[in-house]
Amino acid sequence: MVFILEDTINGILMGSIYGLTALGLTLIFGVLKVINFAHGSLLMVGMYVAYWAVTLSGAHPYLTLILVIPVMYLFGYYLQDIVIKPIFKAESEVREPITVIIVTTGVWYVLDNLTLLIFGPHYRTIQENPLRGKMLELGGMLISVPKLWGFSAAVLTAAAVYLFLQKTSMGRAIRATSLDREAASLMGIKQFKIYNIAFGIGTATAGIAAVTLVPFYNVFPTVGVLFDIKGFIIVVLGGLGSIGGAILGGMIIGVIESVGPQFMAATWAEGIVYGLFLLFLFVKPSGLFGVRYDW
Amino acid sequence: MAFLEISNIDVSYGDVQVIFDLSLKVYEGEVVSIIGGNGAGKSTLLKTISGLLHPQQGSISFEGKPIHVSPPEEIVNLGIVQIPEGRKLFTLMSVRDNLIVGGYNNRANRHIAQLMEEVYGLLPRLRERESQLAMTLSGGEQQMVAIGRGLMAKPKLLMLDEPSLGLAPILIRDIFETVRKIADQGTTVLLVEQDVKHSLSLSDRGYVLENGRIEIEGLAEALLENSHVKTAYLGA
Amino acid sequence: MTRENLQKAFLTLVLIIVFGLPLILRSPTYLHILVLLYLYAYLTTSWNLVGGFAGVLPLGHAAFFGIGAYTSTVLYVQYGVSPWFGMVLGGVLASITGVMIGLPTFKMRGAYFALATIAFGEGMRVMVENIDHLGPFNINGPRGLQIPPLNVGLANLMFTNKEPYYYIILVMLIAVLAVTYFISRSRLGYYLNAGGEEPEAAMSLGVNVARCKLIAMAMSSFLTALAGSFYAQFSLFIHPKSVISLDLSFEIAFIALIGGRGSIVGPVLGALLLRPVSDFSRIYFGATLPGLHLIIFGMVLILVMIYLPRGLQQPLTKAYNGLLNRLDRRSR
Amino acid sequence: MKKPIKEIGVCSAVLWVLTMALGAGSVCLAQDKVVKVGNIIPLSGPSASVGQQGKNAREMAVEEINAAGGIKSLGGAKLVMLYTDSESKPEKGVAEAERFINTEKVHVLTGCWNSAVTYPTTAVAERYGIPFIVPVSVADKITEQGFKTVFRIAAKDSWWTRDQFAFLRDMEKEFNAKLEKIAFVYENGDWGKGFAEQWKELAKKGDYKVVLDEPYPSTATDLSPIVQKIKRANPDVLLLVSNAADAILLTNTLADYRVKLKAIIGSGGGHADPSFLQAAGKNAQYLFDIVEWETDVNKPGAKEANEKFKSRYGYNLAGESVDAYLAMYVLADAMERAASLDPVKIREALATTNLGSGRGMIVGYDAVEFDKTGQNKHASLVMVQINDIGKGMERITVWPKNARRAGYQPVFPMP
Amino acid sequence: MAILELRNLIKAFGGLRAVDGLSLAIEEGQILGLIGPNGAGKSTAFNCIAGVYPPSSGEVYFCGEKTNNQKPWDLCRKGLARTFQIVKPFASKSLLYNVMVGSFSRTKKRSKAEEKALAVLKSLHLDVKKDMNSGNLTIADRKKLEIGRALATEPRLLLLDEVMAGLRPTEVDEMVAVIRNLRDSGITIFLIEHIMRAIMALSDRIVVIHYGKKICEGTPKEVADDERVIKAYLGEDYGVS
Repeated sequence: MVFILEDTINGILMGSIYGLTALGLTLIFGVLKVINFAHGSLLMVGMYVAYWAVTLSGAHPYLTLILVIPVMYLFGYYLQDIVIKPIFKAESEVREPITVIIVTTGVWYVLDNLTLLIFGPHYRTIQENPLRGKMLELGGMLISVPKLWGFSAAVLTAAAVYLFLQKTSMGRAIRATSLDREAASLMGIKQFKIYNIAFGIGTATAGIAAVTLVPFYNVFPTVGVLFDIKGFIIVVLGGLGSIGGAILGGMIIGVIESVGPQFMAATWAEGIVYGLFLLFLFVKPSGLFGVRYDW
Repeated sequence: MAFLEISNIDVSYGDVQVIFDLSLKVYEGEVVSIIGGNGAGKSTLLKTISGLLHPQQGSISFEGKPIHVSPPEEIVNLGIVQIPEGRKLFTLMSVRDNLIVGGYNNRANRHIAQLMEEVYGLLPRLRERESQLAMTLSGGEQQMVAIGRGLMAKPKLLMLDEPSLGLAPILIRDIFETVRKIADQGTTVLLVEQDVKHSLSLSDRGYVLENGRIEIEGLAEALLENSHVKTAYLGA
Repeated sequence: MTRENLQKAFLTLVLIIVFGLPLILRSPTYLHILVLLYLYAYLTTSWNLVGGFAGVLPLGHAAFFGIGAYTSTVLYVQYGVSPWFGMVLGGVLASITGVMIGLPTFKMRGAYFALATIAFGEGMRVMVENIDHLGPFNINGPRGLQIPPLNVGLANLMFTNKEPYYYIILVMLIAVLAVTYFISRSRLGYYLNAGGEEPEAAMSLGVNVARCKLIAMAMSSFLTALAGSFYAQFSLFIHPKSVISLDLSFEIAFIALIGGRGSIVGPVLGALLLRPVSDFSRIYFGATLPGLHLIIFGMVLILVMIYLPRGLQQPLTKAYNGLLNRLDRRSR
Repeated sequence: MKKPIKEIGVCSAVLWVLTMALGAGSVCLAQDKVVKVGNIIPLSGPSASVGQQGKNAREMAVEEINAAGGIKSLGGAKLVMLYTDSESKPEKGVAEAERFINTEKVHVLTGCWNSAVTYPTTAVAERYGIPFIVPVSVADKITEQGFKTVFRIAAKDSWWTRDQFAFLRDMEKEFNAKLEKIAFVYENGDWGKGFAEQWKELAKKGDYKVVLDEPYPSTATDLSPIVQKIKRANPDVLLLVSNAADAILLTNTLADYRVKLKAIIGSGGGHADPSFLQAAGKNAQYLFDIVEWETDVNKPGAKEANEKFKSRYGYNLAGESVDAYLAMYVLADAMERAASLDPVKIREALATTNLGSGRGMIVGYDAVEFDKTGQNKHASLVMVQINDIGKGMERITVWPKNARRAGYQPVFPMP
Repeated sequence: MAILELRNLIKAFGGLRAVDGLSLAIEEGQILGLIGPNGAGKSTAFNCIAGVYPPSSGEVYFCGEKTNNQKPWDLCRKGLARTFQIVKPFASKSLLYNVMVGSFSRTKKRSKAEEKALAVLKSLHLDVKKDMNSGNLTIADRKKLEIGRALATEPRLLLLDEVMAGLRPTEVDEMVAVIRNLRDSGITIFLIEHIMRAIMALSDRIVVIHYGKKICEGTPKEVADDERVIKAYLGEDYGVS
């Protein structure tokens, strides 16, 4: 039965990385109250940035965080500022403007296909990286080292984001804005700047996820789509807007995906994920951390 | 020179014009009441001063600086702070965090600890509730938090939008007493109210706003005796 | 002419044009494009019963489309049952599914509902991809089903020319527009709008909001499934990734939002803009710069939403009214 | 009754404008003597990689053909290529086929790589009687629909699977190894399912014990559960059908989990994608793959063609792109013989193709000749092994034995 | 006979008893006022009566029938209508549309619903604004619209939740007159209000609740003089002027 344990561990590790990819989604939803359908594409952009950073500099993949985090932050910041902000301005009286879904989907199409246009359809991996194929042996079990690092990154990032929101002045301002935009404005908080920052942070976390994926994963223009739907499921499972919920939701999905196929076809395990998701929505629609989408 | 001077503003909300050619002045250290029924444009007026809305016509200046095109955060930085109608607390944040966010602006954010002490001094109840989520408080306590949050912004001019709305008579008295104390400590207060009796009795001057226009203005005592005010607002 | 008459004249003109189009436009290519355009307008109009009137954002309608396509195809290919019958049966099955999925999901708000329906649609696709045989029916899992192009004729909803398909989908579109029009003026329409906007208030006024939404869902999924059967007979090949795809669900919603959600003419306008953009940009750029056409499509989505957040319907209606007024004045 | 009439009026105005635009667009251009070839391939979306390789290969072939004087029997008519993006979606493929045939008036169609797109698209061509050359789309069904206009260059999947097992048997004999337990792992699609069905038959006939029969979603983000399953089933031979992303992921994960197998056999597709070698690197060592063609094939011109291709596009020709390349020469040959742009004549010429030489014939087999169903009778396949013999990882032909690269000794079973 | 009767009604949210053992009755044709400090459970009680929440225990009788678990829409058809403390107009729709949603509860036919809605609007002097978007109305008109929508369902009992909050004194007087008219037309009224002037003037009887419990019931005069009420709610300096 050791294999169940092995699969569970793999599921938790991989799942936490899923959670990390979805962290920005839940954060952005928490503040802007919109689902960012372009989140997978942001992850993809992050993966390309990390890929090129490693390939061109030859540095350790994790070292590229120094570059990826600020680049992705700025990318998200200005994406929101230039593309999404006008929607909020045009629909200032709507709390959850559905039109943003369309706009972010438009961003998704543009980003994915721009990448295709620029970098071509090739699948890329970083051949020479010190993490490639590293496995940890633990009592007859094999545990992927890059996934283990991914797990640490997920937990640390979630904790960092949580602490940032709880303990810093900017974090409080973000929470305040998420709870009441108008009242926050009256406190001297610039609503749209907060949106930009939240979007930037969300995008930066996607960048962190990208860096943890790059050592063992392929990079190609449509890679984001693979994580997109998964991200939606994770954030609802964890409770939209809940930071810890995203990581936990990711782990649940990861464990199902990892342990499920040991008892059935992997394609059915995929079905189980959807089934469980729908079941969860019926039973506890507010997600695991059911404080109506807030921190 | 007037502290806050509003000259001939027109304000629209969507397609509907709400305020017509309105002018008013507030002098430093005063308590001024604006009274009028709902739909008269009181909240719209406060939102316009706060920069949430902008006038189509006319100007607003504060300490001599024009502010009618400034965004809300700049106006807060200048020292005009509004406590919005219906309190609008950050419900899922603690009382303490609500207060800290109140001191977010440039003028206040270096003095948070000191300001917090002052607020707790004025509203000792809040210290007891410090770590509770704002949503778990009673209506009166929530209004206290809203006032405390406004004071955290280190206001030169504090604007209150119907602080008594929806409160039991017994709590209304407490609220107005607090406002009185704030004014006594030297903060200029602009009060928008429907509870005419209470608000005018603690004010220096008052304006009566009807259908987006100032209909009557004058000293508070005079207004309390005004026959129109009496029939329309005091139910005499 | 009075305004009323002018409008009637306009309507007649439109009808003459759309019915006469195949006589002028002999090219099957353009008829094909138009058939798909009408199909999408039809689908979006059906979607609009839930997504527009009931005020939620369903993103899983491809599931119903797939149910329709699979039901009629399986019955026709394996049992020789006329697709017309399969179409109706598929509609009924889709209705039942729609109600079953609606029961729990309609309690959800906003984003949750949208995400739940995405999961429902994707879950349906995964299921079909995993099932080769469903009892006596051969669904053929991920490999799809092909309809042999034999026994052409109206009874089998299968033709060699595009024209019959054109007229059938046109009539279906007009019918579904009429249905929406009458619903929007009926008690159900009022109840749906009310329930979508302020459910609590609607309930207190005697509106069983959940039931109204379920009725709308049943109708919407029924109508969507009919289009699925039509599409299967039109393309003669169905495949889970094409008839139950997220892309399809999304495109329906895009068309609605771009056109103007909740209005009767919105879906038609949305289809009139988005379908040609998608088709012609692919034709002109798809081969030379791969992906450029999807960039263009994405840009159109972004720009329309930024400049016309209420969709095309609003300014166009205004312009049309202006035109009518001017004609009206001149004729007096 | 006021508002909806108004709204319908609005849409009428738009429709009117659109109609005008369409009408204007449908006016045909006067034609010179050219052979118009419509190519429907995935250029964006998940299969963009193979689609773009196919496009490049076609481009190169057509340039060569045109440079050599075009179709001489038609007075030097040039081949004119039209491409369109199917996005791997059947409905787009069908719409484009309609357009190519009716509006662009193409004489021949080719495509579509994804079987799901090829089925309905060939049906359109059949309806209009336009010849359709399928370079690659391996599902048996494509040439078994009774269509008269469909011609497939590549082998069909029953041949692929047949050869995979024949290879296995031969290797067992050659290396005197007995492999018994076999595992099937394949993408859950038309292609994978088709292979798996035939594998099952062949395994039964060949007396292999199937220890795992596992479809997986091609969009999976983590394949370690599948790898675990393989590891526990402990097969000797692993047969795979994978697209590029999952082929890379699977190969790397197999290495990560130190799964020891005696043979891994791919089925082209993802394993043959030029990205695969680059991305899987050392982990792909000793892996076998079945393909239509390999760079080291012993055919005149093959090496030159590959060099040229590589210098232009930066990667090697792969089996599937060679099929596309050859398809253009098959077409040119047929056009030469048809000496007409009439689709009926072209079809007839294609049906009587017997192309055994020429610049395009760089494939491993001797001739292209179509049977009644339109299937290339001679299409055959080779097995390659991925190994490093001093110049980095490369694909080395090992089977059939007469095609084996000189001096190469296959590694079997895998160490 | 009492048209509405609550017997020992309890509604708990988690551990908190918002309504704690409330009993009361309204006779047909009466106006009953319900007052109490914020958070005393007034709106919760309304929601239990109107079928929004099922009571945790106790009984609700409407027209002699136990209606504990009935849904708002069923109760509406039986003749119970209500307004909301925070007005909820269908903001993107016209006034006529808003009221027609109500009148559709008595007829399926559009023409009849429209006729009825127009009559109701007219009775509230809103008919001139019938095509206006209800989102653009003033508060006073929105409150009237809420009453209008409720009236269009032809209720026997009308629950009014703070319909006068936010109105000017003159508007309050108008509203008082409107409510009197309603009563005179035979509708029983149960009302929550903070504006003492109005509730004193209107109510036949008043019930005061505090922390979900009834602390006093009686005529306006009796209530205003009650020790407990003054302490909990009115404050020492309150005088019935």
